[in-house]
Amino acid sequence: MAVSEKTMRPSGILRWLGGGRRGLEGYLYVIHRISGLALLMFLMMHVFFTGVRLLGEEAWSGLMEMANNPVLHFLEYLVYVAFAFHAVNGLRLIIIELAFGIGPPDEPVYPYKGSIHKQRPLMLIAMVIVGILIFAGGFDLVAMGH
Amino acid sequence: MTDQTVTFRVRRHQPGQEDAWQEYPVAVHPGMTVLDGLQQIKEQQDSSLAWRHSCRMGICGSCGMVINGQPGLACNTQVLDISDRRISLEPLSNFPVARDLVPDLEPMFDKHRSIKPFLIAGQQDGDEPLRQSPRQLTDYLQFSYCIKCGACMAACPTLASDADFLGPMPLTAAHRYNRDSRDDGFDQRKQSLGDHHSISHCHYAAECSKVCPKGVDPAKAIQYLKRDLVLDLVGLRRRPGPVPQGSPGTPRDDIPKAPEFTVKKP
Amino acid sequence: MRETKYWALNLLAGLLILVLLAQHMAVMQLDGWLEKWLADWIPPLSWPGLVERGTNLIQMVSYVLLLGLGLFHGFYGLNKILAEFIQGDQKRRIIRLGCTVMGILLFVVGTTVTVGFYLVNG
Amino acid sequence: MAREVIHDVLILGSGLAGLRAAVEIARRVEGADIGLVSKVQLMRAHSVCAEGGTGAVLREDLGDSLDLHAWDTVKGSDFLADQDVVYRFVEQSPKEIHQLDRWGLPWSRTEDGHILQRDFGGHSYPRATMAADKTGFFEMQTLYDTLQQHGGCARYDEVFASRILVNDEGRFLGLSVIDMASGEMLTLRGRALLIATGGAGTLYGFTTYSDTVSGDGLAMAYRAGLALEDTEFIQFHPTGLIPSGILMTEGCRGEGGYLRNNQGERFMQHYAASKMELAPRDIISRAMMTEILEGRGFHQDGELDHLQLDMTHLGAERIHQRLPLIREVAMKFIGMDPVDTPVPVRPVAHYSMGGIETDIDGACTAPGIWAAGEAACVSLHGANRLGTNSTAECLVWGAICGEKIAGFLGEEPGLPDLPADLVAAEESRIFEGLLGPGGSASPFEIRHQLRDAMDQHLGVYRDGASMQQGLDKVRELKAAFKDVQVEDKSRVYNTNLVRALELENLLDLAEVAVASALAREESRGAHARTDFPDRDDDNWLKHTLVRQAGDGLDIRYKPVAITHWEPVERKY
Repeated sequence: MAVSEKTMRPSGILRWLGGGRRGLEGYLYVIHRISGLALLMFLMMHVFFTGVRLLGEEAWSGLMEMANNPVLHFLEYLVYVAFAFHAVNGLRLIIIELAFGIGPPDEPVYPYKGSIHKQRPLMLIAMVIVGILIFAGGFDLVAMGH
Repeated sequence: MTDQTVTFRVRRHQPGQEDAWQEYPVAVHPGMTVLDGLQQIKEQQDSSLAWRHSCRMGICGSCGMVINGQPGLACNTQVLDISDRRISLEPLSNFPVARDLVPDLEPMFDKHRSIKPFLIAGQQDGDEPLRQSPRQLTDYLQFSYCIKCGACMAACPTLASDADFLGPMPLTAAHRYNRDSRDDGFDQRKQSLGDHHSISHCHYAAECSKVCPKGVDPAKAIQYLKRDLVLDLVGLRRRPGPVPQGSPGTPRDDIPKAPEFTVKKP
Repeated sequence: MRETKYWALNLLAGLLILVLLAQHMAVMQLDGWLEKWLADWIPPLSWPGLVERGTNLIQMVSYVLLLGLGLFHGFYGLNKILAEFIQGDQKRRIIRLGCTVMGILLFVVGTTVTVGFYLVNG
Repeated sequence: MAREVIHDVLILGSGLAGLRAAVEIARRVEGADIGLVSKVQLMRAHSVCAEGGTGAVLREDLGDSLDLHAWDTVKGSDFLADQDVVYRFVEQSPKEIHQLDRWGLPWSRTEDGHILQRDFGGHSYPRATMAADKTGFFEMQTLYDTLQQHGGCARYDEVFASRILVNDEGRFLGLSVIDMASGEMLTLRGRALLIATGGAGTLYGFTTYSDTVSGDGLAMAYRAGLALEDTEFIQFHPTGLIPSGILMTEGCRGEGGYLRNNQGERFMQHYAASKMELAPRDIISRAMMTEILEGRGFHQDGELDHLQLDMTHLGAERIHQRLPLIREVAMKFIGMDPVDTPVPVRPVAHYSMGGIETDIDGACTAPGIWAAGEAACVSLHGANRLGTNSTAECLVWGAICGEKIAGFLGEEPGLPDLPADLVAAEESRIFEGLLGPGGSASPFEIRHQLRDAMDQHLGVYRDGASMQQGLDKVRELKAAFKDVQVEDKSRVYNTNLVRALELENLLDLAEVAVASALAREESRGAHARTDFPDRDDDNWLKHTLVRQAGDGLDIRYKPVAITHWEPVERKY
């Protein structure tokens, strides 16, 4: 029956962060989206900035000169981090979304352990790989000065 | 048994007023559920507090609410399992609220209806018994445990940002019927399932499976649903295994006969 | 059903991007390591490095492919996320159109640059 | 003035019987305009709590037969069942099972794909047709889902009916209802009404029933002039979980579980040696109470004395597969895993054999009104119901009533006039009477006292003196209710008001039940009097009928239909 007056709880993007969502997979969902958006932003800029190479060597070198500072290197590194996460987590998601690694349908036995538990090794492996990649990139940035 | 006092912090919503938190001290003993606590508040402290409840045993799905930040059922959550000092109670998120802890679940029921949650088959009125193997049963049984409490819908991050998203509960119901060996409705359902506010918005946050009180595992159902849709797209979807061919059973010799009729028919 | 198709394509695009972009990212970001290991390493952002990659046909095609897939994958995702927040079919159609136009525009720009560079320096 | 909405037929109650009838009408009458009125949301009715199975003869090839099912039912009823009704039932029930199969019910299966059945109390063949231990839940889900494919069903979820409106000839006119979401009063008009509101189990403190089962349909029918039949027969299920009373299905014993006393003994050998734990419920409940009263129960401070339901020898796999809900409930509520610990149980109020008097088709004596399920007394269960026969009854008479109502709609086009004062009186009763100022009695307090009185005076064993005390207490509470105070005056979702209205219904039903029990001076089935310990077929082989007469009760009797078997001694 119709409710005469209704209010919604706080909703929208803030609810990505809280409101009962405390699971690791829940946060990965959020980070995946945010890193995806960040990568798209970068891609758009990237297309325009790298377009400078059509103008010849001097223009390009000038641009590189300008870009050669620690702040931009660090931002570039963040892009790399976003990519490392989005790529590996995305691979994990593709595997899961095609229903691999989450176990077959079965009769649940209380206390219930379901697909979350089944896919957790996959998730952990993925996160370890992300960690290694981020570290390798970070080491590259700091220790080797690129 | 010693009682201890736990503070129930309840988010009150009265029509036309701002939401407000209200606190009630409740004497709690071991074995007491959140539902028992609410009942005690209503009888002894504040009879205006409203929430839904019915079966007390976690099968009717009435008393879904957000308990200490997690959607769940009040009747099968023991107070002392989650806190010995204070617990907070809010109405299910991602739903409009009618009053206090009473959410308006109509949007969920409407979405559920929209995915055709019934057997679509040409054999509804036949006479001879149907067959289904235990294997075929297992294929969908888990997904039919849903009690429509709305916990998964309240936990879903996609529903939080998209009120039109079908959500875990209806999608699971769709998969349950899709995978039933007696059903032939995949082609009818796939239109709405492949639709814009549907499966493609789910990225396995798995919050729904985490909060489901009945072990339904909606996230699993949705991923299998996605697989079926993809396989269907490339023409590789298969129907659940063949119907078992029965052997005539062996009659039992330990069954008595009914006694002769003792009333003479006129 | 069209939605299912787009979504499946999106997964496929993701997979392909993973392969193509992994190579690109490795070259660009892990250059310190690569420099150590490879004797005739040319810094990726130097003009010679740019020319070497930009005039390689396979590399050029892979860039164009990566650009197309990346834009599709990215704008598909953006469209999905925006359509969650914005209510109303009319507005959602506009967003969809906007994403499509942006994607195509960027693809044209990027392809022009890549192919142009290949032709000019090749 | 209350807004008026007109439908063809109103179905009051959304449990198994109500949903089954709704589906039946929807598929028989193209474009039927059904108003489905329920004080809970659909799918929340107490039928979802039915666990063990649904009785039906499916395997005549293996030795079961309709005659045997009928005999088991008649003998189980202590010969108070109408035997023509029993035959109607056993013939129809298998069809309902197969119909539900075709609507998608996930019946448990044998390896070769047949529907799985298990043993149940009082049955000579394992004919409890099962969907694990959630049979009622799955039946509800299947009917609810099936209803979704039929249009034309207007849902009145969370709409509390407060009065059945009838004219002076007793013809049905409509329902006065309160929409809980808005607090608005509506008048629902219809040519036909099906009452399917279930039993009155929350009369008791220790009960398996959902909190919402308060016999509203029974009480309204009673106040509308219909007769309540056999209400003294209240079934106590042997195994209610301590301390809440949550049902541990008879299927636990059907799968092979034992009942033990504090000596560790399977005491049923002294009471029903051939059937042991699978004797009918009345016999086991009496045996358990005897054990407890004679000091062989388990005692724990602050808890009811109890016995043990022991499933530890069944093995984890059998319990996981066939009793998953039982295990889940035991673990969630008392932290015990029945796989390795016996669970504490005790007889618990579970079912009302009685109900609104109907004929074999479910039609009430008032034109235009039908009743089905636990709310009705079609006289299938007599003095004691066999497990599995209740869900089957809901399905069978849900379908029969649906069919009859569909026919009735075709031949009875007129909608009689509704006298305006009827609705006005109901409005003033609720909005000025209950929601108005004044009053001092707490409905919660009255309810507690009522439930205590019923636990104490109308339990497994009864006697005249105690029941007289009970009757006095109920009447005292009825008087106190006249001064009841509903503190919450809000219109929106006023659960307080609903609880008060439910209490009013319970008080009426308590009076009827206790008075009927006091009048029946014999022991039969679930009605076990210590002062009249024997069955008395000469004087009491008859149904009790109670009508409202002013402020008092009018108790009459009607004969039992004995069409196949004369009563004999009942022994297991």
